[in-house]
Amino acid sequence: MDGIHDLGGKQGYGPIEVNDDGDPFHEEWEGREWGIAQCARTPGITIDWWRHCRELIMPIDYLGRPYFDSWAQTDFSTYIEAGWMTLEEVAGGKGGTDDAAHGEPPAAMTLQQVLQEDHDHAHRFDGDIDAAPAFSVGQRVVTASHGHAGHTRLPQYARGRTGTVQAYNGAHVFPDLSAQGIEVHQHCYNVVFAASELWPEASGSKDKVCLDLWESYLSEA
Amino acid sequence: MDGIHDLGGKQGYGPIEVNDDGDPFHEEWEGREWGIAQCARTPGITIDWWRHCRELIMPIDYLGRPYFDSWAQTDFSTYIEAGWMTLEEVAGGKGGTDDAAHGEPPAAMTLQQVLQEDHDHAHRFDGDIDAAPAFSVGQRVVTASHGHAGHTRLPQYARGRTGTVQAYNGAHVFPDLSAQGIEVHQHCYNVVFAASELWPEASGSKDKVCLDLWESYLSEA
Amino acid sequence: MTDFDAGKIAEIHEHLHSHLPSESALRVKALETLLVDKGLVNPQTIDAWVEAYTEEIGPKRGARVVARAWSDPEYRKRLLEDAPAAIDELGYLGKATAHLKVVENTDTVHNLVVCTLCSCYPFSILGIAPAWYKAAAYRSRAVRDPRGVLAEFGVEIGDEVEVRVWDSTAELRYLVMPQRPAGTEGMSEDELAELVTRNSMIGTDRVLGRE
Amino acid sequence: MTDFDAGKIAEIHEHLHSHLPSESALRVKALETLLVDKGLVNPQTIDAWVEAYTEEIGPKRGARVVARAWSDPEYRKRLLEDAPAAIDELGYLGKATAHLKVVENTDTVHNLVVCTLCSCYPFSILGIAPAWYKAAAYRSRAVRDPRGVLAEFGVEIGDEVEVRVWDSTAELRYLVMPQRPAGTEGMSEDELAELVTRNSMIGTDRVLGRE
Repeated sequence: MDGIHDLGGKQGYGPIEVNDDGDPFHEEWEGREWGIAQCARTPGITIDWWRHCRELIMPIDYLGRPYFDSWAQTDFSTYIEAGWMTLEEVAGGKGGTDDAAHGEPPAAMTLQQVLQEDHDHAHRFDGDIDAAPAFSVGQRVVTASHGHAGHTRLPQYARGRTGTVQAYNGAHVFPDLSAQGIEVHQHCYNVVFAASELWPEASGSKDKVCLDLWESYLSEA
Repeated sequence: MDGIHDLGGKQGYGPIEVNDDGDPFHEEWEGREWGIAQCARTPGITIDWWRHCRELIMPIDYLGRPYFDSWAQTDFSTYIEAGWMTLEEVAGGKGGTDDAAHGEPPAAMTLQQVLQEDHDHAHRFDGDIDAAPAFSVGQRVVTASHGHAGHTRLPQYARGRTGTVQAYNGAHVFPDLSAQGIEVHQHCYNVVFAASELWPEASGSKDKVCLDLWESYLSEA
Repeated sequence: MTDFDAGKIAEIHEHLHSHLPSESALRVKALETLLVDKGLVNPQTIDAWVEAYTEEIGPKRGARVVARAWSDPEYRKRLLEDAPAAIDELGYLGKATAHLKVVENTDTVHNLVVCTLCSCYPFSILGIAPAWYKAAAYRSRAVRDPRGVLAEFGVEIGDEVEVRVWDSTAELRYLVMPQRPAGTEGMSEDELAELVTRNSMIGTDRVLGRE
Repeated sequence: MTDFDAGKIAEIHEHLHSHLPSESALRVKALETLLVDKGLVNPQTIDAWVEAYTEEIGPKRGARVVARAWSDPEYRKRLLEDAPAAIDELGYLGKATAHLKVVENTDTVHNLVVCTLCSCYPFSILGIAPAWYKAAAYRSRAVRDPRGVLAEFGVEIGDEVEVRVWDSTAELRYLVMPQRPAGTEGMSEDELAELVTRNSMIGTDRVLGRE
């Protein structure tokens, strides 16, 4: 979707807050939200569906609320949509009277257990498919000029632009369909674009921008 | 600029508040701001510079504040930049001790006088230039694929798209330069685009989108 | 005098973001107070502008223009050829209508007006724009999903009708001339003007005269 | 189970906009309370995740990887060829690093990593991303004005250097390998690791070892 999340190249967001003390969490609730997101996932959820749910946050909230707050908002939305909780319960601040919904809590995990789970969560998204890659390294390609209303990973700034395939990444889960719960793999490439192809200010620059893009985003240039 | 103001085709802004009681102003301050904007303009200001100053409002404020509030914010910024008031005075809520800044107030205008001024303000932005128009009605044209960091009136959604000139509007003040205080006229055309050229959802549609575009935004298709 | 310094304006906006009162009413009050304090505006002139756009200038002007065009074929012709001159016959020329164009609905064409980049609007003939016209939802969707937008306004557009969206990117302004409803042959211009809604002149209303 | 219904999610967001507490801390508290109340999470497991990403997993891991690559040419080679396997030699494989690529700075190339569409980041090797990495200013500007962004971080890039920006649009993650500073020939791996800043592994720092 052409949503507020598609920020690459947008202007007017001001200077960067470069100072950072290096602490992972600056307020306690940020850590709580990080932890919640690690251990409370609805069945059948995909990373792309979760990202799309975050993209669907109202623009004013997307821009106006702290980062981990937008994770909480996304979690709320996925939990409610999946039937884990209701809008009424959220507004009321506690679970309803439906005792059936109250299960035994999962066992507590120790630090060592979550470290092991973190390690085991090193999930790769590539897999084998029958079709041969349509493009080869060094080939010129042009990106699609249109997106679509759903989740997609071709940013607006890189649409209808010509670049060069500089690496083949393997066949990766296609996010546009994964966000609909459909897992299919599609060849994915790293494509390098001259900055001057993307930005009016970059005329004469030798800088580059590199994106990982799926085959259906690309055509022969 | 590729700012938050360039809203055409962006998604996620939700349903339209279609109910409206028809009142011009719903709160008193809205009327006050309307009136201020009609009668307090800094010398040398152009409509395009004022629009650009509005585009430069922080995105969170642009989206989060009521419409006429963004006018007030724009006025504040133009008044401060032009030296009519200072940030300190604005923060303090009253004029400073600089007596020289306190002039005689302009004479009060009556209702009849402002109605007459409204009528006299029917300003046309077209004028004569030597160059002949480069394009003619019926011709296919393609729009520029890049904008620039300043004020421009070629929206993102209509960049790099092919349409047909359906009317010649005359040579109009060119907004991209007018926003820098430079008044030059440039031929301006109404260009009609098939909706299917602009939007992925419009495949097969016969709907159209018409924009008034300046000659330097266009090339022969 | 302005220096047309965009960087400075951006800095001012950031500064004002944290230093202005949080309520719109207080911000505008502060603005008026400073301008009056400095002798830059006369508050009675602000009163007069509010009165002008509350009592005198509004969509009734547009409705009158449409009703006359429905009643008088010669006026209709002049209006379609040179709208500013035609509306000035009624004394309605003014802000943002010096380069007005009237676009006509037919059985097979429906027109819809938007300004995606700001909120351009033909003030002197329609008055202050409705809130929805200035809001992000309408501005973003009117060009991309006009039929969906129209459906939210309760307007169904048949497949035989082409929707033509006018995005006000220059200093031209657009007024939609709705179709004269059937069964109004005997009506006076005054009666006809009563049928013309503001929304129909923007394009978010189509079939007039129904209850 | 989810129905992958985007329209429903949008409605939920609008509803939550007006029905949740206005403070972030209260919203997250409400979320945890409901999840615990329903027996869906164990709060001690949340504690453990917080501890893991506060005490154990962070940019020191990335710094160790870089220092080893500087010290051991064979490790460097393995890292550039198959980063997940190389970082797993140190036990650092984990969230968002299963398909890690290491991109190397040289005298003529500077690499900068961003995620314009969300905030993808190689958690298991760099920990929680800094606030600026997740903010709109960095996400919008890094791809369009990388030299301006770097200047704000105090990093000047000469004309002879090509800036290569990596926008993390897929499930690959990028780690920048900064250049080993001159005059560090005698340093141990531990000493070298001290020189490697988090920012240098994202690309917003370049010349290391200066005070």
